[in-house]
Amino acid sequence: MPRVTPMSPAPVRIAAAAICGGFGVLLARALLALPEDEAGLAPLIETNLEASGVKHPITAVLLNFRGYDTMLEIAVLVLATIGVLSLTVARPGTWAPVAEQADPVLSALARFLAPIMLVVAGYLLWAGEHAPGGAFQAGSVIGAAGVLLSLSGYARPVWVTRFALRAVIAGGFVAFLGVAIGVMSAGGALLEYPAGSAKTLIVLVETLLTISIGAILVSLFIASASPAEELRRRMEENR
Amino acid sequence: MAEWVTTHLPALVILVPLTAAPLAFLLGGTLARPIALLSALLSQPLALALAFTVSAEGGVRYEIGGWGGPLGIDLVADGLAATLILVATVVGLGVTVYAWGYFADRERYRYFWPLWLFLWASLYALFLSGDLFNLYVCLELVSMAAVALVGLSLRRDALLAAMRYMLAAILGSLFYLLGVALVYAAFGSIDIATVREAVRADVTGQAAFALMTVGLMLKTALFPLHFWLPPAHSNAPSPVSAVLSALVVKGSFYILVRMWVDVADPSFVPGSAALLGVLGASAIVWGSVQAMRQERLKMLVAYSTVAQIGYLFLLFPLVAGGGAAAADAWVGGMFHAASHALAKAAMFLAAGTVLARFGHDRIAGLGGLSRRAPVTAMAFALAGVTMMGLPPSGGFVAKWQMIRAALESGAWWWAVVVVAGGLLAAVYIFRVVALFLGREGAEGEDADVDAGRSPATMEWATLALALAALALGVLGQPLVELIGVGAPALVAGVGP
Amino acid sequence: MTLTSWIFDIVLVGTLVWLAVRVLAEVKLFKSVVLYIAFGLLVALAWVRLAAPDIALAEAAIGAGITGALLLDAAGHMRGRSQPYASASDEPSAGGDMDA
Amino acid sequence: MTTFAGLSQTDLYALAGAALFVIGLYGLITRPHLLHKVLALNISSGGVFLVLVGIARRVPGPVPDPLPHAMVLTGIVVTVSSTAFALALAKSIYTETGHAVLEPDDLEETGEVSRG
Repeated sequence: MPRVTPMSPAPVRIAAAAICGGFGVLLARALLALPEDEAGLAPLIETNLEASGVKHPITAVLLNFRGYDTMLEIAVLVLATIGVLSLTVARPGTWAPVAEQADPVLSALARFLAPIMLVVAGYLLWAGEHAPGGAFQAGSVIGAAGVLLSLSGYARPVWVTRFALRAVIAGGFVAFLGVAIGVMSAGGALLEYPAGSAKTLIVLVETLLTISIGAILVSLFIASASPAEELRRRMEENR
Repeated sequence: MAEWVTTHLPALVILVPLTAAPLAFLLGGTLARPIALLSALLSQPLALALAFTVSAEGGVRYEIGGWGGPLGIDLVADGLAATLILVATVVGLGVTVYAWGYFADRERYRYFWPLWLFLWASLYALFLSGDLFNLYVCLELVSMAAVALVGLSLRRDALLAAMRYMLAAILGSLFYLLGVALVYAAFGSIDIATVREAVRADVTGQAAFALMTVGLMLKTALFPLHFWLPPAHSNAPSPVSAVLSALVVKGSFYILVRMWVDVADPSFVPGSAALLGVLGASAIVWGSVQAMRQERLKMLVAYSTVAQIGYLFLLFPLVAGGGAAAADAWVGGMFHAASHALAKAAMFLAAGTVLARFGHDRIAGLGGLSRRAPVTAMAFALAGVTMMGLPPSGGFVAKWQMIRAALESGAWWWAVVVVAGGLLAAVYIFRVVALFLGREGAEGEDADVDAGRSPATMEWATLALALAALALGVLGQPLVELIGVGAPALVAGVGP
Repeated sequence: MTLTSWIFDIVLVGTLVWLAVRVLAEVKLFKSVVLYIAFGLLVALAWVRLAAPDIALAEAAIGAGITGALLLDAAGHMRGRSQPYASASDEPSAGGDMDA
Repeated sequence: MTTFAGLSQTDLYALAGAALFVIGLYGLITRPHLLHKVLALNISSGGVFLVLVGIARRVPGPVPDPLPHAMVLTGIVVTVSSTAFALALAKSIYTETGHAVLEPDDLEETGEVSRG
């Protein structure tokens, strides 16, 4: 039995190398031709930082100046999760823990680490207002904690009903959308926080996003890690 | 209230489907369909109102968050954006009504509705976006929803097609994002209006445009980067195929037009217009020849999309010279985008009805369809009229404008391409239509398998879209005027 | 910027590129994934060097953490029985007839 | 900003980003296994992010431009979403066809591998 070649045939590789080389040269030339010390929009962000309601410029960009991007990006997360769900099985309670028999070391580790990670996430969320941190980082730490828990067999009880699952996935996005539209009733534009309440609303949105990003990342993992047998069985049902 | 709606019109256009999408997902089951229909119906007056406002005021700008570009993100609507939104709205309604019947009682397609509403919302967001990075996020939304929809049937071929599409789409996005990074580095902004003022043809700027263009060509499936399109568009559930061919490929094309006609002009990178034109012409020939060779109806329609995308790219060499020719080409190109969207959606929906009813879409087995499914056969034939560019269809107006532009600018060879493309389309469409009108197919067994009449929503939605494409030719003058509103300087020369 | 930090940057960048090549040249799926996770951690280090602590935090948690878990899960899934393609890669001795 | 052999730190990382982008591109084209393709895309996006953060570093002063950083944070979340979905697709394909490649039929037809 001949071994499978894990590479494409030589002509493809040569063509690919030529294409990649071309793009590499193009990119390198473009990057080296850049003027040194171009300020971009940094001064503008700096000037408006005061009005944004938060002190950390990246949080100001993500949650206020370009909050619309962030809202759509949460939509990307929700969409990806719906996509994964559409490929797997979303029946209530059918998600087996990833590890059938949890490794005792792993589960001890998870029990030890998960609470610490939650505290870290809380800190990151709080710090994001004035220092590195924020909803993304906090959410991803929660996500990582959840993945760790699910690897050691603790995640299943979370997914009780189908509606609860959907609520967890879409909840953060719907809430963000609610805030974005809600402020329109105060006379501003979409996502225009009324003067004075910017900080409160940003903290609210960030908290919701942290929970939602964390929950989505965990469900992305659990849903996509759902057993192949389920999928196969479902395929056969559909035949 | 009315004043509030007017103030927030561009945002509301996006917000309606964007709110409906998670609701359709959350509430799921039986409520998803009514939510989608309600959203589709609400979108109609909003899109019309936007078109009227744009016409009246010459364009609309909406500052999200109240910051204004380049610090914040602006929604911008000119004639071009309003036109495409109008097209997306009409096609969207047709597809929603069709899908109401098509996905009537299929539990496993329950994710169709939220995915479709997300896709719809992200297309609106894309057409209205005034920011290059925001466009990247919109592109990702569009791709993610589109890929998930392609794989929805979980059939083996659909999964493979979705995967191929996914890889191409992500790669396209990365190229685009890299271009955006270089634009920011070179011109200090990602707000389109600001970049337009700052743009200059230096090494970095040109590389940025080259990278973005490659990414968007891949996403638009311009020959020879079309490899992912025929399997994806033909293996998707038919309402999805309709949306992909009619609207999704136009999303990335729209950004290309923004870049090469609005932000900069084709002289920004010497030779770029000619290159895009040649690729477009190759797409027309290659796609048509492949369409002739297909044995399955949906594959034929999918390759026809590869060919029709080619016409869109003739826009670039035709507008490059500016003046009256550019103005004609502008109307022609955009009119083509509109009429192709309507007609191609009708074709895929017709193919879907055939597939749902007879369990196959082998062309050879579809003889005599005009007697068994007259409305569907009629819709396909009428859509074919637009596709070939025969009068009085919208396709005719589009091709006529392009030919005029080619002759005005002395580049007669593009006119030859347009005419030849129409003839090639006639060959593959007449082949199908002649079969429909002919006797029952030679494949006797197929004639026996007949699930019976399709739901009326499916048949009539298809016919309505085909008629709309036809009507564009007769009643299209308002659209011609809308396309010209606030048109970029290059193509705003002398009116047609 | 001292010479030491320059050397550090060059070594870091060199390792990143080398790891990227290794990830894609590696025949065994698991090795590829593990190398990729190492790559992700080094990218996080690069963010620190570029004064981007926000990104470093997100990269460590998402890039190396969650993506790593997803990839490991996928690699495990695809290595299971009757996987001729990967088994041919993973098991140098046999072709695809291992579980026939 | 101190330079070394004409290169600044910014240039170094940005060029590394460019290198990673094309390495990923090469891998995407030449490696048939879907997992490798997904890895290749992840490497490419890492490259794009390095270019962006390299660009952010060009601002005079110790604090980099926050805008590209925000773009990268958005990009990282988008990338993990698409990676998760692409991997789920790849696994479904594996379950359906027994192979994790785009053209499983070619593998069987050429007789390079046989199914177990």
